[in-house]
Amino acid sequence: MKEKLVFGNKVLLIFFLLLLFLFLGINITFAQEAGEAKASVDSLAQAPAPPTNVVARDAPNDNGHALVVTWTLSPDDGAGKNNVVSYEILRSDNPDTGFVVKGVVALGISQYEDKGAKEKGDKNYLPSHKDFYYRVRARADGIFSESVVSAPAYAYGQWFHFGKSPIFIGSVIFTFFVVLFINMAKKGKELYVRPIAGIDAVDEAIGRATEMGRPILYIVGLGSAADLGTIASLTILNRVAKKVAEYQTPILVPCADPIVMTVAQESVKAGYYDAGRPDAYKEDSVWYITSMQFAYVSAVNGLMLRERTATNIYMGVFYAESLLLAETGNVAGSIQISGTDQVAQIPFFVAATDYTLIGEELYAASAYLGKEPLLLGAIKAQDWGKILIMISLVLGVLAASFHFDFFVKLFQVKM
Amino acid sequence: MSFYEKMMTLDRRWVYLCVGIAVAVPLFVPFTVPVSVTPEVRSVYDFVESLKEGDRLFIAIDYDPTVMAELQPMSLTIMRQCFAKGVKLIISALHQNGPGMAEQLVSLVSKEFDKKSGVDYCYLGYKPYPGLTILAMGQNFRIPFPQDYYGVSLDSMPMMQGVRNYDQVKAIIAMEAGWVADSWIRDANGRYKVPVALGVTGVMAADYFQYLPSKQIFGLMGGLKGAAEYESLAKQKERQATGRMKVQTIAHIMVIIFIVIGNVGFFMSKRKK
Amino acid sequence: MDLGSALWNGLAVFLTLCIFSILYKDNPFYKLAEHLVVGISAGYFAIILYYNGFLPKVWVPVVKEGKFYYLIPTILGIMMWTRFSRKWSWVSRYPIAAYMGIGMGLAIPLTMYAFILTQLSATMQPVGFANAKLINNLLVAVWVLCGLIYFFFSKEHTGAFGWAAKIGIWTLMVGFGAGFGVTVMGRVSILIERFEFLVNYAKALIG
Amino acid sequence: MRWQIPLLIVLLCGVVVAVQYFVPLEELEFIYENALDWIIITGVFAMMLGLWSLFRVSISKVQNKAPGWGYNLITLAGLFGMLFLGYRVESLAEGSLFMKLFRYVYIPIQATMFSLLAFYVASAAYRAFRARTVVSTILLATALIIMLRMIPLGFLSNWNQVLANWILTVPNMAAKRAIAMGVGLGMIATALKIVLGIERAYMGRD
Repeated sequence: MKEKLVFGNKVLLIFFLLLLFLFLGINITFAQEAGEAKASVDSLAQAPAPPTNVVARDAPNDNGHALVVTWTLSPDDGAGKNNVVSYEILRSDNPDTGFVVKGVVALGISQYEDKGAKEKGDKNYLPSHKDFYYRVRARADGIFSESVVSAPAYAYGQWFHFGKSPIFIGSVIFTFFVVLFINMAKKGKELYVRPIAGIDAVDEAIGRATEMGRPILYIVGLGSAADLGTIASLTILNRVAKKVAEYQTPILVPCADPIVMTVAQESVKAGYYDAGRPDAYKEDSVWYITSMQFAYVSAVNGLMLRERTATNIYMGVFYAESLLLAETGNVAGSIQISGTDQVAQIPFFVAATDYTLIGEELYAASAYLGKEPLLLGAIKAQDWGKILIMISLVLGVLAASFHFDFFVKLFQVKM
Repeated sequence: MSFYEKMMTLDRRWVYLCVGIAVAVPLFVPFTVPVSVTPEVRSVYDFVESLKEGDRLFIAIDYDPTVMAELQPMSLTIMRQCFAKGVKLIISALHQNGPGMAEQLVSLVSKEFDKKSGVDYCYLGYKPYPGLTILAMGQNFRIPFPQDYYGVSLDSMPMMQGVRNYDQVKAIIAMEAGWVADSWIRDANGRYKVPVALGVTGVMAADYFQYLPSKQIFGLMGGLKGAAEYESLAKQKERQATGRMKVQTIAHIMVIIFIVIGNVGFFMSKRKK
Repeated sequence: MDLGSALWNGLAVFLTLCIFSILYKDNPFYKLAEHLVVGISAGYFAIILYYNGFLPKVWVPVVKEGKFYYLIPTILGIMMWTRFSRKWSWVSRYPIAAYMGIGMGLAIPLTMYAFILTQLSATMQPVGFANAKLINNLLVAVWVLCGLIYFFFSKEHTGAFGWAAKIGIWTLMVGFGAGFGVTVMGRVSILIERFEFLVNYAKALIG
Repeated sequence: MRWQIPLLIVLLCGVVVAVQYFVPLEELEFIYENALDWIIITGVFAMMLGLWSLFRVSISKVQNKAPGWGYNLITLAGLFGMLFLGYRVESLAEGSLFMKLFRYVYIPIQATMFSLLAFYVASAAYRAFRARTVVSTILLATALIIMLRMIPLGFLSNWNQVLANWILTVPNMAAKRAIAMGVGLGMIATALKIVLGIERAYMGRD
């Protein structure tokens, strides 16, 4: 019975303390807004009251080389003598001596993360599982007021980064969607997909090249093989190569990265194989020029003008070269189809090419071209992802408007 | 082919030629292009113009040489305007790659007007943690800067006698290339109630307009254009930004003319059918 | 300007003019500059990769520091060379598989963070009709929703849904128009600098 | 051997690297640090394939006396010249012939190619910005409003400035966010398809 009461008192105490902090917090911001936070000239020379309640604990969500120090602001910070300028945080492995300044924060801030290095040789090395003590001092002009020493604390590493949990949950949910819809597609569930003009144009453009007897130019962009835009492009290349092989039209794929070139060769080869014409594949149709952006572009532009390519397809990651390529292709009179996930370059492709796959459409295109049920399943998953995003967005906006901040915070990643 | 159809299908090389001329000719032939001044630039100019001899103004040069083309003309013009009127300047440079460049600028302009360090201006230089420095200067300039850039104690300077903090300056005009601009708005204006005006790069300009209606800043100069506007108001001899802005204006007019030609051709030939 | 730098800068001026000549039409001068820069840049890139990639990541760890676990990626890297042989080229799938796997593993959480959660929480702002800021927040939220609806692939864009998708593509177009308009200035600046380079060289030659 | 093991490698590498992202433990950090090195090392060795490809395409043009084969000789000369000059570590110092070739050949060509965009922006705008449909009219109108900021229009400039800033911070922002989120979903779906071995065209066929 008695114990329960004590427990109840503790809760009450914490509650009141919280209220007090809240009140203090409001008061401080209020004072700032009202413009009362100016230091009077006389108070600057006096020592401010020291900060209190200095607590050190392990920093969460890290590899175990950082501690977090918190304290209660000096009464002269933003109130009282109102002469505190900053706080300095001192650390030592001995409670009595050897304190060294490890960081400075501005007035009004009551927390500091003492982030050490993990390498033993580093002068900022902060070992795991070793006790440290902290002091915090308030500074006013040239005068300091030091707090008492904190209780010891040590740093240790964690197994899970809780600040990243929104990323984790989001990734798990979306992975679930992808697996689920691909399995449904496997079972032969028919899926509707809306038409995309740029994708429908690919067939037509290949046909045109065949009629004209001129080659097709396929540019995978300047990304590396680890860029997802490039991967999307390489899978589209595979489908395009299959059609090209069927029509027996030559395809040219100049590359700006050796690994991309390697993978592009395999993609094209696979396309020819799928079309039943593995012998028609020429290794030199996919080649490397150079990795330097503008040298690569100058060569591709020359190629367009000299080979008079009938169709140019630009898919993948593009930077400033987008318009250089597209305008030159225009001079050469080619039909041009583009697609990129680079927001800054989409305007130029939209302006200068005949069809443009905007952002996510690039990622949908490989599934569209192949019409393979497995890949269409992934498109369905993407749509469900969007539905989830839209629901969260609507709820989040409502929550923010009615000050249910906890809901908004669910989506915020704390690195 | 009708005239209007020709308007639609001009050879692109005519477009190239016109752009080439638009950019090349202003490099050789001197002429002026009018600049229309926006109210947010005019309010900065009017404010500086309203200062009297002996008033103190704080100028922050928080950028590095990479954005000099846009921001240096603003700093230069305002400093000249102030020195000509006998306004005393306190100058900081809170970008880690900027203090050397700012020092060159300060010594150049002060020589032009024969102004003395410590008497007519005080160049504070750089301190790490811009946010903290801005807050601390609100208490006392001497906390982050006991001495100026040249190592002279602030207390020994005639112009700093009785000058503690932002209370003794009329305003802060900050030339910014990044987030330090937020710190001036939030900390210097929000906490210490000193009027702040900003000069920012062209890319940043749109994001800072929101602070004008709420009076958190009393003026804003955005990029080359803002600098050219200010130069046209200040009417000084050297106008770096105006020269470049002139080319930009003509090039933009050229692009717009071509868009108009294409559309006129498009509509008229459609009407004929 | 001494003779050496006059000649080197002269080469730079000549190549600049060669590239500008493409504006008229393809010609031998452009071809010359183009083929030269391809060779020079590929050679440059390979050498830089040797000093910044091979030496610090392969040679020094394996040979100098004896970190033998660096032999695994090294062997994988060497496996890329099986592509020189038709018979053994399938072996190169191993390093490519490792490369792709690592790339994808890095990308999944980072994309979820930077492309989705960051954008999502930035849009979760209070909305209303009381002042301009609240109205703008509302407009951003609505337009983001419409933009997302435009990207729906597995539902026909008809009826109210179709209208939302239409507003979505209009919003995207406003974004593209703005992106185009903003860029013109930067491109013109680069051209100004190029012209100034030519003019300065001419001035320096005349003296 | 030819299929199962590579697919297993993709799955294993993908899952391990992705999971490590959520585990801050120091003992697992080596995974991330090594993963990046692995990617670089693969690229280093692959460079040989790239150079071989460039060499073979160029030399075959020369051998076959294809039209313009003389230019391919220039490419080969540039390539081998740089490889030869860059062989010694001193050649990376400023002032060496290697760096001079980079500075006076590559840099001016790069800058000039980049500056061509000023011309191309104008011709693309002329050709593409026609008020044909609602969509293209919106594109055209927005681009005009933004470009008009640079032109003196008297009092109209003030109004235009306000409008342009609103466009940049409201609809433009919304468009960018919608695109980013769609792209994000597409990226993750693509990455998952690779990791799970559903998309494997990049490995070719036997």
